[in-house]
Amino acid sequence: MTISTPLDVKRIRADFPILDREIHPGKKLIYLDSTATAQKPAAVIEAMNTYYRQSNANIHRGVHALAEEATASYEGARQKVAKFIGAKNSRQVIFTRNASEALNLVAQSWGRANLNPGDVIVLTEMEHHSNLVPWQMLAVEKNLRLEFIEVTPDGLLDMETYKKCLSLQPKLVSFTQMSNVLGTINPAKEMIAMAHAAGAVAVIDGAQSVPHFAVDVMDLDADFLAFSAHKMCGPTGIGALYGRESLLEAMPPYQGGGDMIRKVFLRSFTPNELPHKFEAGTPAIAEGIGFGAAVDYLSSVGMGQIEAHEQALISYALERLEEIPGVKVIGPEASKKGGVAAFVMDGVHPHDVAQILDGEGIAVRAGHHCAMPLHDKFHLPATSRASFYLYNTIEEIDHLVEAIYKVKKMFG
Amino acid sequence: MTISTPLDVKRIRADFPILDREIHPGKKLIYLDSTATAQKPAAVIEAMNTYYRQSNANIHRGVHALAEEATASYEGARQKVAKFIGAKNSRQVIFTRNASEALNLVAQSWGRANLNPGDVIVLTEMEHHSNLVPWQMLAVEKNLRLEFIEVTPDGLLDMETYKKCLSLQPKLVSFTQMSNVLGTINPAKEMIAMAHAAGAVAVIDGAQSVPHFAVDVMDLDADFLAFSAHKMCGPTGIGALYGRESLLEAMPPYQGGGDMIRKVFLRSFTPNELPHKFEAGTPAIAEGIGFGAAVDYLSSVGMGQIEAHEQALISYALERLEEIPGVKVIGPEASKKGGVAAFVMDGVHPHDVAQILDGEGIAVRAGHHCAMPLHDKFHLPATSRASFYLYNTIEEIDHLVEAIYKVKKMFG
Amino acid sequence: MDDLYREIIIEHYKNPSYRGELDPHDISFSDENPLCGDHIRIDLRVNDLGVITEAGFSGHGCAISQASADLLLESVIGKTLDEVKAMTKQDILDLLGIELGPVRLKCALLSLKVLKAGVYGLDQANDNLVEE
Amino acid sequence: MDDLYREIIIEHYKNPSYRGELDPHDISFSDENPLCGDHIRIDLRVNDLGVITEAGFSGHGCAISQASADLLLESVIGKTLDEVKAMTKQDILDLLGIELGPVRLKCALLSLKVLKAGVYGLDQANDNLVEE
Ligand SMILES: Cc1ncc(COP(=O)(O)O)c(C=O)c1O
Ligand SMILES: Cc1ncc(COP(=O)(O)O)c(C=O)c1O
Repeated sequence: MTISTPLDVKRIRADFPILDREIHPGKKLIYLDSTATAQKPAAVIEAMNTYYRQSNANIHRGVHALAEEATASYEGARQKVAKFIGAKNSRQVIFTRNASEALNLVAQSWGRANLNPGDVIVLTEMEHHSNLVPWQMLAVEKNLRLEFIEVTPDGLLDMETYKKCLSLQPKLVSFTQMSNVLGTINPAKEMIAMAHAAGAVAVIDGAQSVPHFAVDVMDLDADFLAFSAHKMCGPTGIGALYGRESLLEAMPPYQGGGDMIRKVFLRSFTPNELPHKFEAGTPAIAEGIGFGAAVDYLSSVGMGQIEAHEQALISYALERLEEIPGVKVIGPEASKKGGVAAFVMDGVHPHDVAQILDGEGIAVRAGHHCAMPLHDKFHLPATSRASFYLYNTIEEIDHLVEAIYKVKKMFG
Repeated sequence: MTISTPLDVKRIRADFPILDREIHPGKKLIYLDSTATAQKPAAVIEAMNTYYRQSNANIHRGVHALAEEATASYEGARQKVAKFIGAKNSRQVIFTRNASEALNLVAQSWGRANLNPGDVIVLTEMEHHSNLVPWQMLAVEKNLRLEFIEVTPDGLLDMETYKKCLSLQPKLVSFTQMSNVLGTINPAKEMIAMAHAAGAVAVIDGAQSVPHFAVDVMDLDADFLAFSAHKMCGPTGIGALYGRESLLEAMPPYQGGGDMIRKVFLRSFTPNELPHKFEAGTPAIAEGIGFGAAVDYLSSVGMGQIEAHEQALISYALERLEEIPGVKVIGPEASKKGGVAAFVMDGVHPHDVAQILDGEGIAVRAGHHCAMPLHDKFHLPATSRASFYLYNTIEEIDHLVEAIYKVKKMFG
Repeated sequence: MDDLYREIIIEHYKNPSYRGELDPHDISFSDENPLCGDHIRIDLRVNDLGVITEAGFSGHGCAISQASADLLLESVIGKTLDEVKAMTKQDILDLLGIELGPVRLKCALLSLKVLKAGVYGLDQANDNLVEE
Repeated sequence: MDDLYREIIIEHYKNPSYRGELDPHDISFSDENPLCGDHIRIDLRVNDLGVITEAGFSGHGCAISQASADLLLESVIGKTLDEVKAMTKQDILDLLGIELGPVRLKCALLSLKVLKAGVYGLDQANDNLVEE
């Protein structure tokens, strides 16, 4: 079967050393778990190696050559990441550990300073735990009210319930631009406009969107955007929070320590300028540099091409999976989602599916994918999830389908 | 000049790729800035490369082979780090971004839950900003009182003022085990016992001690210990907080998100077990693995040998530096300190010293080294700082001294 | 892999002998694996000598967790509570007869964790119960 | 490196022409580089036409920051405030005649930042003032 894709996938696969790996004797890796974390191209790994082998030094505070090189590389990476999401100024990009920390930063710094007892926060039923728990913690601390946009049976956000939530005059709306389980791509631009019209600040969880299609914060008019490098071909240990400059300027610092200060006395301090105000201690320098290399890599392939390739893969995958008796994929039709297929199989637990697929070299994830409330809503304790990225192929989907038939036979 | 050192420094230097670098034509790198960040041996860089090239996957939640390998490597690294500091159980080691975040974690989780208006926190005048600002932020939030152990003119903690502080019945005492400016090694064990006798919890900033000599949390009887991988031959982007198990168990979570939960509902959650309770979102997996490789490396050399080597270097360095007219090193005599020599030079600003030394390929740091209050105490806006680690040599100190004479001549 | 799903596991998963709740019971405890949502409840009847006379499990989960619960209960009938307290990870692995990675190990050990928490009379189960 | 410490810098550092405070003054502003503690205060006297007639700097810091303050003030005498507002990073680099890495650049630009913040009448200086 040939499917039209704009990518030269063979050439792309050559950039990813891990894809050559044999997982079990005779079983080459078929990696269908990019929603959990993406594989890394050699260019990203090498960018970090070069830093460690040639320029390793602490940044900002040093005048020697290594420190200057390291500072330039790290701050250069920030500029690349800012440009990748269409931010006006790299001052608006704060490096965090991951998307989760970026969301916690908004909750703890913006939220603590701006929310008062009784204030309403609007979330959705399809959120990842990382966009639920930080708000739950804040709600307990400040006595806030959490309200939820409901998910329809076909996995879309129910806009009527969004309107109802907005009528409560929430101070903040936070939602994922793309679900990590259903694959649903939410109408973020429209939803942000609605939030603003209701007087709310809009936080976007971009952990799944930024890696998979072009996201432009100016076009979206987002107030905050959180994402992780490791899901977009970058290293672990680093993510980013984009914020509107006026909001960031007004926010109190997040963590205290070196680099986030201008002056320190024994009993008081004055905070540094953006973005350093929010980055305490020695940052993830190598990881920032790797993050920069990752967005360079993705840009060189082209986000539009990546999106089209994943569209081709998910359309084909849904077609093939749905023809298997007893298999059900959750979420909307292919045109409304990204490259994520979470499914259940009659009589076989998702963990067993994943384990047996692993025996065939196929890596899929099984569980609640950090979205327990969503699974509760669908009355499923767990699902198996195959997810795709720029390096996946139609043939890999054929192997997946074959292996699922094998599972059926074992448990038949 | 030959000095007795137990290390085969030539062999060790071969492990560090960066030490071959020429910084300027004909000027090989002389790296005397390990207190800011240490260089990385090839074994550490390779451990991370191997992860990215062969086992990269998200951890804890996956059943496929890569996820299991990654989980085993990351949790294995936690065990190595726990063992390195003498912790009973790896559950007591929480991975953070750096030492700064580890200290913030204590302030925000333990501090917020256990401190009340009017409570006293005892710090010292020689603290790094990372062990000042988190407590200042908490003090403002909770209306706490900060008191300080004073530093004597020769750079030691004044134990009389410590006793005075303890008479205020503080709830918490937090101090650095080794100063990153003076080099002073504080009598941590004795000070912790005194804190406990006064009913206070004792937090140790181990950012400079753990990399340079054997630190055993059981022997110290420390309640918390914070340190950073990047200062001990490990990667950036990861550090650790050790905590007493009973304290950690009783503490509320720190950040919310994936992995730190047992169960999540729309409006509430239950936290996961230690140490995961304190690690929200995808952790710094590669960095954890690199941290494990770093403690393996340091253990293979031997912490006792490293300490003795640095003792030899600092004794020689102080001797040589103090013979230069107009140069003054701050801090105590060699026997009371680690391998750090911060100095001032009559008529030449530390920044200019560092820049001119850089021209000779010599990397030293200039500034306040994130210890502004300490510099204020000594009435110095800044110092130049040369610091040593296992890969430094006596010859490098000779080059440093020669270069300082050159600076004198330029400004003479 | 096919080893992993040895017939014995699939067999105990599909046709368990000890599935069911006991009412009344002397000991009952339930817990779940937060990583995957597997849930197991174990009920025991114990005689005056502290010997387990009847046992039943309920809940849902993967073949490994359910089969290991069934195999575990089969093995504890006739054992004393003290003998149960002494059981370890290795006992479960011996019952299953397979090797497991760290994640699936949690599935396999869930039933032992639940059983021991019940026998010790704990409020909450913890991983220490099943570590060597 | 020796280039970096061209004689002109060491000369202006050791023998500055514009060191001192002006009292009274029309404009005065001070700030410091938080990275290193370098501190510069600049005082200006301005005539009715908005032309700078006198200038002085005080504070402490490295040769680069102090020499660049001296060179900068030398260059602004006789300029209008609007002309000062139009000054950029490049003007300073031209005055110093050297290339600088990002950290030392902050030392070199501190005086321009302080000068522009004063001329604009800001409460606080910021890096945007000296970015192109
Ligand atoms: C004594 C001391 N404490 C804390 C820190 C903070 O370490 P990090 O920047 O890795 O968080 C440092 C390092 O600069 C230090 O020297
Ligand atoms: C939608 C969504 N939000 C947030 C996260 C959290 O990302 P991280 O674990 O990198 O913090 C994820 C990743 O699992 C995700 O899929």
